[in-house]
Amino acid sequence: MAATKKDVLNFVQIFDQKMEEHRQELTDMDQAIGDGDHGINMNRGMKAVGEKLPTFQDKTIDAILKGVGMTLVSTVGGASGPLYGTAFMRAGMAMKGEEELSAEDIGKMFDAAIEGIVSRGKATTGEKTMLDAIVPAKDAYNESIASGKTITEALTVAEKAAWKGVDYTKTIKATKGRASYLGDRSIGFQDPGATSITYMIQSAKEAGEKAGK
Amino acid sequence: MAATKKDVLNFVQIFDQKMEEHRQELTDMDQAIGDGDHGINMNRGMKAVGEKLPTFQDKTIDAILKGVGMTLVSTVGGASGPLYGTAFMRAGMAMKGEEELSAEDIGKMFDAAIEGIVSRGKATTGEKTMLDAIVPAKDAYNESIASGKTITEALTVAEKAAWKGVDYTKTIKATKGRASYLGDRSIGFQDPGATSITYMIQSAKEAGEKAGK
Amino acid sequence: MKKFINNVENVENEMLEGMVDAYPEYVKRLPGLDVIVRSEKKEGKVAVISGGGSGHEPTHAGFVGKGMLDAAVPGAVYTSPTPDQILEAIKAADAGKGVLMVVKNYTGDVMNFEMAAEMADDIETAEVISNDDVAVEDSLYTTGRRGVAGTIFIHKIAGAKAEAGANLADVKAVAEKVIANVRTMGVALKPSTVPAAGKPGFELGEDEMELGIGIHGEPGTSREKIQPANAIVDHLLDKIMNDSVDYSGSEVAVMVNGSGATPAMELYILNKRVHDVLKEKGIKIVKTYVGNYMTSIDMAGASISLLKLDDEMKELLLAPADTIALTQD
Amino acid sequence: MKKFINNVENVENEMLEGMVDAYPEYVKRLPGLDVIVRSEKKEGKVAVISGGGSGHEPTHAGFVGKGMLDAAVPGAVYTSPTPDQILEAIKAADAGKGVLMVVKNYTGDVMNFEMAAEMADDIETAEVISNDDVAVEDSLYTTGRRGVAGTIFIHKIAGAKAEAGANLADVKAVAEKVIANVRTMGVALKPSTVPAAGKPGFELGEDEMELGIGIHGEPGTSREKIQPANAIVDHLLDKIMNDSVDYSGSEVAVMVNGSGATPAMELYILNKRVHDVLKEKGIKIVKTYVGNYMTSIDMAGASISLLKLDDEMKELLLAPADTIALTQD
Ligand SMILES: Nc1ncnc2c1ncn2[C@@H]1O[C@H](COP(=O)(O)OP(=O)(O)O)[C@@H](O)[C@H]1O
Ligand SMILES: Nc1ncnc2c1ncn2[C@@H]1O[C@H](COP(=O)(O)OP(=O)(O)O)[C@@H](O)[C@H]1O
Ligand SMILES: [Mg+2]
Ligand SMILES: [Mg+2]
Ligand SMILES: [Mg+2]
Ligand SMILES: [Mg+2]
Repeated sequence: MAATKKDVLNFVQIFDQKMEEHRQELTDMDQAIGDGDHGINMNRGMKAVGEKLPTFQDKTIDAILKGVGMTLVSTVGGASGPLYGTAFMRAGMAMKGEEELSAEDIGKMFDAAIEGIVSRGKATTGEKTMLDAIVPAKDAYNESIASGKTITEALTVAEKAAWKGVDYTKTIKATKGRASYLGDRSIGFQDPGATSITYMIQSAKEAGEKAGK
Repeated sequence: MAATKKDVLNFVQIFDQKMEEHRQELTDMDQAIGDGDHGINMNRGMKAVGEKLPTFQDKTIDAILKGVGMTLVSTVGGASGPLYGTAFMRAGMAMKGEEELSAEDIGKMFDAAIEGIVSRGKATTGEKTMLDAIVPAKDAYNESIASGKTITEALTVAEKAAWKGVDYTKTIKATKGRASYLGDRSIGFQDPGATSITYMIQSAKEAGEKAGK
Repeated sequence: MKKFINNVENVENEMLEGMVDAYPEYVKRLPGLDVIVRSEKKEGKVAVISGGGSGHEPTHAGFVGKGMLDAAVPGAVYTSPTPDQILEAIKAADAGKGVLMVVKNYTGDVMNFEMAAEMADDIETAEVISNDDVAVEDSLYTTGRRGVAGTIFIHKIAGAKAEAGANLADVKAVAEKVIANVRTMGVALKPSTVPAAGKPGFELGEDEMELGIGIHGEPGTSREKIQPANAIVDHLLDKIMNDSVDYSGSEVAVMVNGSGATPAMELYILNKRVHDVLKEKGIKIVKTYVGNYMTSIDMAGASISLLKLDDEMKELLLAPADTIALTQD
Repeated sequence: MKKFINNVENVENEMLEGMVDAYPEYVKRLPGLDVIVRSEKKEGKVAVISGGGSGHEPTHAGFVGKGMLDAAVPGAVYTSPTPDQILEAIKAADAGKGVLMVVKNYTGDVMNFEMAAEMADDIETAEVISNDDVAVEDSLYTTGRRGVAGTIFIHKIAGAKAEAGANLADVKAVAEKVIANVRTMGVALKPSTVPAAGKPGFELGEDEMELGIGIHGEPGTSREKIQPANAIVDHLLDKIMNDSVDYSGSEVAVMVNGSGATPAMELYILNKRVHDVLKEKGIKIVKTYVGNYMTSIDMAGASISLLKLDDEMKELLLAPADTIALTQD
């Protein structure tokens, strides 16, 4: 079953709640290897998105995603603002004209979001960034769909892969973003951006569960 | 037996030692109701005096006392610098031409010092200042001498009276100096200047004891 | 005690050296003395000098220069300078038209400057004593109010008057007018540490503030639970405006002064409230200064000063100045 | 957390209001935006703008004015501003001759300014990225060095070049030259507290210091027992001078920058040592700045910057400037 506009709006709202909930956790994580604002930043941004949600109701899916991206760009700041913002905007652009999202469409959104993050941040996996969670999540999602799983089942597998990616960030040295200043001392700590993006995937999964898809 | 130049130099040296010894105590006292520098100030000044002592050896008693006063004026600063400085300078002026100090001369020195403090600081007893120690000390000294005591005996009584004055400062409100900003909250605390001037009298007594006078 | 220092005995000296090293275009030090003078003496004018304990930087040496002070006499930390140093400042600053000494009302400062003036027999001196701190009860039976950050307005205005060629009596008169029209009150969040003492001058709980603090950490009017910035400003302004100067309908200058460890961010937040309140009361702010002007070493705190202006003071306040810490065209 | 604030959500806004209230002669705020521009726009020149997280006051808005910046874009505390705000600054500052963006090398700052430039299609923009912090390893495989207090020299020198009427390429070229010749290193004694976080960014023991600290409290090269001021200066200068700029025999500008809670007294003591060491090495100091120029909220700490000058940079550095935080004739 394809995802509807309502599911997309649900997803966004759940993500907003999660950023509120995990604000302190993400901030503490960023305090260890960054500047201690990631939770504050993401919470500020998704709260702004949440406040705009009512005005999104009448829009198309691609416009909603682009609206989320632009709101994040203009409210988050820091590194995560342009990265999340570009990810959502690119995902929206990739869904231009779609009234529903098939399992494959969601795969294309993953691709577009990742391309956006890479083109903006010029990082690759293994540099201790959000890419280390979202890239394996995308791969796991695509495999699951190819082997006949439902969207929610595939997102469940994707979330698991993302958490594995988060764990992986603990083992490596940061070479991008603020944590890179720490050099080897960044090893042992979990990347906040990888964590928040895993909550984003978790939010998509929960929206899927809610819709029973 | 009259006090000699040697006794005067001894007195000054003992006072120097005492200011070194009680530096922290006087500073802590001043921290409670002032700005926490009285011990530092007096130590700095008497140390400078101590360093000049060798050059004082050939001077007359009045010149020594004036030299101490001028050194204090130019090294102590704050309120105590001009007050102690004026006290010593006036005491010196009062002893002009004297080669030895009789018991009565010492009484005159007390008077001159007190006049100096009063003319400079415009305070009177009961305002929680050094006057509350030195004025009763002078009275006690004069009485003792009048009743036939030796200089050292009279200075011993004077020191006791000075300590009583110090205790009295605990019971009253400061109306002069920095402690006056506290108003009633200065009650309960001992005045640092009254305490240091009592150590000065103690130093004189100890110089007397040493000389056996 | 965590400080960038080498030796507690030598902080005053190294600080002065570091200042003169940094700003030779503004100031120089009299050899062997703790006296800072303009790098180029201006002849033919009344000299304005000031001094007091160190630890209040940029006060006083930071205000030596065109349109403000001619000399500054920094004493030991929180300790009035001695008469011999002040005398040297008087001699060095005098340009034949006399010397105005701007003294803050502390027993020590008053006595030391007075002794210096007595010693400067052949130079004409005059003295004004600033006492802008409304936190202290002003009574005939006390030493009176402390001189605090409002004193900077005297340096600025009397300095401009002297620079313009006025005689000693007129420079003194305008300084007295500033004193009559400026009021200040301060607050501390964290105490300062005198290097030689090695520990904070007082203790404040994690949620406490000291209202009416003095610039040497002298206790204030009350110790209270810390409040939002706006409530603190309201309290300080209340005290200032309910004192003897009637600010209603007047033009004023404002100083929001940091105590040394207060970030500019917080001073600006305080200033916003000051402006909001004064605007609401119909008081016109002609000029505002926000920053560290008269500090208390590393104290976290701030003071608010309000100077009621007339035409003369306004013109002199807005006149050019060129010093390390205050420059305006 | 002891601060003069009302609401952690509103510190940036109230701070900007307080700044504009204080200094309307220098700056104004674009209505509804977090953009500060000169109160009087100068036409017909290249515009120089900068921005970054708040909490570094007086950076950046304190350097908006004649001879320095045309606009500043302050983000949330320690957080890069967003592209839409930067875009508005570009639009407001542009006077038809293009806009130079001075960006400090942080991933967030670089990306947000880049997005803004992409969005400003019909306005010519150029960008320079400052990276003066020698504490960070400069490698192709990392994000490179951080931009820290040395950036102020870019504002001053590129600002003076633009004020003198140079075209965008030449203003950019001189900015690049400053970047190539300025090196900085910092040290912290006490951490800063982001208001919204409510607790210090890191912990330091009572006898510890962090060498090579970043301006957001990013950890430095090492944590060590606190040392005398002179030993600290020697360490910082060593790192700066053993980096890639050859200072020997050259003329330099010095900045001894305070982190927000460091008293002027300590900065001057540090400066004395800087001057003593450089003099000894035969390096000529042309100009020194001592004070709070690029702070880290309420961090106690300092940084030293050394800019090697040539004739062009020297002339531009000494050119007039008139801003809230830096005024010279
Ligand atoms: N170049 C990059 N590419 C991808 N992700 C990045 C990059 N740089 C930083 N990040 C992500 O951004 C996160 C930090 O975001 P945030 O704390 O909000 O921004 P800032 O570092 O500006 O304070 C990091 O944990 C990391 O996952
Ligand atoms: N007007 C005065 N007359 C006499 N003694 C005074 C007067 N004012 C202050 N004192 C004395 O000076 C002492 C404080 O000296 P000190 O701490 O060295 O100076 P300061 O108050 O300038 O820091 C007080 O304890 C008090 O005894
Ligand atoms: Mg961060
Ligand atoms: Mg004292
Ligand atoms: Mg004192
Ligand atoms: Mg950040």
